[in-house]
Amino acid sequence: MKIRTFAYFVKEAVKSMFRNGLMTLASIGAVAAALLVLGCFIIITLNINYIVSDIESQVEITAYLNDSLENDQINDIGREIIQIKGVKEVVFVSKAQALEEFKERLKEHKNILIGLEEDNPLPDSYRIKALTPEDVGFVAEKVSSIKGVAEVKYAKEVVDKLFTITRWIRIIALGFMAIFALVAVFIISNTIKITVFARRKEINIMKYIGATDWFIRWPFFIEGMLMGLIGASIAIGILMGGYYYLLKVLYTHIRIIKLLPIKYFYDYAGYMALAGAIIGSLGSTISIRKFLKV
Amino acid sequence: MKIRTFAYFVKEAVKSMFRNGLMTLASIGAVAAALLVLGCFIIITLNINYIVSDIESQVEITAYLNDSLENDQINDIGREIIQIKGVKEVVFVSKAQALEEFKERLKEHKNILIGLEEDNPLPDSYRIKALTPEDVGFVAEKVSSIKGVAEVKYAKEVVDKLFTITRWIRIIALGFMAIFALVAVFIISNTIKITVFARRKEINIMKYIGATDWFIRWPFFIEGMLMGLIGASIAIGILMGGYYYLLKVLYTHIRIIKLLPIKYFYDYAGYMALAGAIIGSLGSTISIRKFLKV
Amino acid sequence: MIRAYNVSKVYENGVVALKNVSFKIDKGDFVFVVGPSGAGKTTLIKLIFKEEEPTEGYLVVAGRNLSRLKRRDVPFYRRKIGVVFQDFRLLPQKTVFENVAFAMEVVEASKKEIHRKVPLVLELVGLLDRQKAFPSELSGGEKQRVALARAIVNNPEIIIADEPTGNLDPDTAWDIIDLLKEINLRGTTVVVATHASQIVNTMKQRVIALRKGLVVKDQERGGYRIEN
Amino acid sequence: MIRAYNVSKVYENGVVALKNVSFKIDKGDFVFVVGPSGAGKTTLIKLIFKEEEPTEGYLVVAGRNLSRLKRRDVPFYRRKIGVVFQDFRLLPQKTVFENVAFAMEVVEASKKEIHRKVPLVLELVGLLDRQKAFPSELSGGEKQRVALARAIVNNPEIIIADEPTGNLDPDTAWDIIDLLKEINLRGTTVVVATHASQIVNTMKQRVIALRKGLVVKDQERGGYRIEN
Ligand SMILES: Nc1ncnc2c1ncn2[C@@H]1O[C@H](COP(=O)(O)OP(=O)(O)OP(=O)(O)O)[C@@H](O)[C@H]1O
Ligand SMILES: Nc1ncnc2c1ncn2[C@@H]1O[C@H](COP(=O)(O)OP(=O)(O)OP(=O)(O)O)[C@@H](O)[C@H]1O
Ligand SMILES: [Mg+2]
Ligand SMILES: [Mg+2]
Repeated sequence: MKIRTFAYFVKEAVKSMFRNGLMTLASIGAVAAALLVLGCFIIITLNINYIVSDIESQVEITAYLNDSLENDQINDIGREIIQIKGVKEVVFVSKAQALEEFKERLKEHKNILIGLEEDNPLPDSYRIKALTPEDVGFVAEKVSSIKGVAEVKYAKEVVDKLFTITRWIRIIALGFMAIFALVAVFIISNTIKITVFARRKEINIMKYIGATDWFIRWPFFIEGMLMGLIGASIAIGILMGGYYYLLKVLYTHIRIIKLLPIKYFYDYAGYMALAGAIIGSLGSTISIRKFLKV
Repeated sequence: MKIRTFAYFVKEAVKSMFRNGLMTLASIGAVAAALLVLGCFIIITLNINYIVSDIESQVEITAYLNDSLENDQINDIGREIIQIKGVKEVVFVSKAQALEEFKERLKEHKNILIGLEEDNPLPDSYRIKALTPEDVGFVAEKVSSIKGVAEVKYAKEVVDKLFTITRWIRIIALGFMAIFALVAVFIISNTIKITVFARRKEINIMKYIGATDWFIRWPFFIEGMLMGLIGASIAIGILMGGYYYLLKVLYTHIRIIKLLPIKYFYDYAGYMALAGAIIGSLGSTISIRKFLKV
Repeated sequence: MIRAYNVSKVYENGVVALKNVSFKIDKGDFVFVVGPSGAGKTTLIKLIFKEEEPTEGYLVVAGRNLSRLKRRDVPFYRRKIGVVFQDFRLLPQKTVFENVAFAMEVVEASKKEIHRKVPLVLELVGLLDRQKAFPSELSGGEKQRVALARAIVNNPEIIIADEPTGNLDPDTAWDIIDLLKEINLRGTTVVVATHASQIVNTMKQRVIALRKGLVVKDQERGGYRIEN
Repeated sequence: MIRAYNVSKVYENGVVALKNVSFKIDKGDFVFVVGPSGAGKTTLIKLIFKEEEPTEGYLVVAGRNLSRLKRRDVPFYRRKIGVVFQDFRLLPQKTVFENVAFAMEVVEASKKEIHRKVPLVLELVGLLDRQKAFPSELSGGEKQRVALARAIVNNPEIIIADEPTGNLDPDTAWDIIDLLKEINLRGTTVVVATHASQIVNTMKQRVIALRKGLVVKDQERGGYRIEN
């Protein structure tokens, strides 16, 4: 295609957007609305994922060590543990620390433990965090086979539960996201279809004047792409603004709910603009197809 | 309006729906898609609310009783507690039970407690559940003022945190729901607007032939209502079917995540159908307004 | 029946379609409005029909000053006038029968009345056998005749026809003109904008000639040409 | 140039628009197609133009058998033919200038060429001063002339005009017919479907008369009436 011709198509597309004022606004609005919904859900899903991962990473394995190990041996065990696949974090807890913590947990009944300091029955231990609940079982097994480790404990039941719950939350969230993505594509293409339908006579006339399919298609393609881009930009603007505001409000009011930082979504914004452009341009091109058959 | 005329309007509306095939499908599709999204989010929001309430109801207050109370006195205290506003549940925990539980908690270190059975230092207590975290503070205060109660304990920090988190989850969920409701109305009215726009000449012609505004409006009103109803029904069908399936899958695979039973949504389905009909009919009626001005 | 008082019409884009036009058409008149393409004939009809508003001056039709007509009275006013539009203006989603019937439904005629009257007028314009067709399935001349059928079906006080024979062969055209004349003889005021010089010359009716928005001739028993 | 071999056309709704029509139009011919409303003139033009397909028979135009023409070759075929449609078919979102220019853009004429040629043809049809108007702002006759301007702007091999003077006053109509004749004298084949009996009778060109889908007359130097 000559550059001149391409410039002509772009000009035609822009002109058509202005002359079909309401239709253009309607299409842009549909793209913006659909992507807004989709974007909301992407933000929600990713945050759920994030929070769920955070919860998952709390799962702890305790490796009790044999009594009477040298410091060197203890350090070696620690180094060995950290090299296991799926281990996120390893913290050493000495006998003394363990007793302290135990006292803490007992709170007002801690006088029960008075006198144990001298003959501390609690062993040294390593507290290990796994990357995901799925890793816990494997890590526990590996750790238990290390020489010097007396016993490995973890809340198997809790881990299993957590694993199931978080997996299902993810599945459900992804399921909804897939539905919303489909619905978004449907809404956009639905709107484009009717705006093109309303202009079907125009397309027919162009064909009758001897325009080739591509000659008619290009301006529609570009128009659809531009409308998709503009609509997506509006959606992105609202989403980013809204999310920024939400983060700010949450930050000033509570700092407990930690959401994903906004910069995490920059990439997604790019994909969304791309999606808008693709759905818009393909939507137009596909919609005009049947009116070209004259 | 005469019944005959009304019947005529209905007939015109139905005829128009069939003759404007694609436009009708597009409008119905837009209503269905928009309400599907909204419905998804209503389901999600209500379930979040439900789960959050469930979590909230786990918050526990422990009221330690004075030593050496008669059984009667203990029962009286229990009765007094249950009458406090905001109390959901009261459970008595005897000294012996408390020690047993303590042993449980200590697990492998429970040998520390051997010998305490004879001289159990733990007091009798009541465990109280409040309806909401907001009630906890008030209930704790009330309980502590009861004669025979030695001390009242609850995880103030945890309760406060939970209270803030659940409140914010609710606010965010409702915020998104409001956004989606707006977007749904926008998408539907947007689609109706273009389908009406595509028929603007028709409306003009009717006016030129001497039709009054209402004569033109009624069939559009009915058509919009029917399309809204049909679209809403489709959305309701998909939502109910999907939710039913989700419940079934969750029930067979995990029983931990407890979602709201489906019958809870019957009312909402009704409102949704109503919303579809209202948005459809008002959308049409408002959209034709400017084309009536000839 | 129709009076124009110094009517001017300037469209938003600056085109002066009518300049200071005044005339008087009495009840029962049969008037041809002639003039070259773009002279303002259709504009004049749009003004009478209150589709457009005059920029200056005013019209009084059927005893109503159109400039003072309330918005909600416009439909009832329009029902007194049957119009054949130059661009037909048929409802694309309605069949021939339904298009004509619609004009009667608007005035809330009974179903029985509609089923009696519509075939009658379709017969008059020679389209009874095409009554189930949609406008897109009609030839140009057929569309034009449907528009005429719709205009006359309610026995309006005034019939205005804008180029009603432009797509018709001479024979059919004459049938239509004869039909209009017959309706006129029963007391209906008829205004016909036309380019059919033969018809105008033969009919020897009153002719109002426009040129570039000005009335250049207003003659009883006139011909098409300005000079004759 | 145009040959029809036993062409019949039955629309989906059962209307028989053309019955066993055969004729031959040579390069450089000037032919009037006449016939009453609904005779099948527009249908015939639609067939030549490949807007509709014949139910039976076939046409050969400009050396191509239309029944065998590949879909992707249709636009190129159509560019050889300039058509004035009975219903104008102007692009509503384009101005007069742009509507005519579009026909040139389709054949990828240069911008310079377009800006030279379009005003020229608009001048020819007398619409240079309305070039910025949109179709909705034009009178019936003006639309018709834009359609003509668009049909001739690419110097097609064949010009087909369906009722090109239906909305024109006799003077303008004659200007248009003279224009078509002039183009014809330069070698272009011209086919005009019309009801303008005066023009047909005066021009004394070849006349093909249709009636109810049948060719009832095909006469060199004929008149409008079948009987003469
Ligand atoms: N909506 C409009 N906006 C702007 N200009 C218009 C509009 N309608 C008509 N005109 C212009 O006003 C002038 C008169 O138009 P009108 O339609 O009244 O002519 P006419 O006498 O009916 O012509 P014809 O015989 O071709 O139908 C023309 O020059 C036309 O271009
Ligand atoms: N798309 C269509 N579907 C069904 N019937 C049609 C269609 N187009 C035309 N017809 C019918 O075919 C017949 C011939 O129509 P055509 O348009 O060819 O007539 P015409 O000679 O051009 O008439 P006019 O002079 O009134 O324009 C008519 O009876 C018409 O109703
Ligand atoms: Mg006119
Ligand atoms: Mg025709």
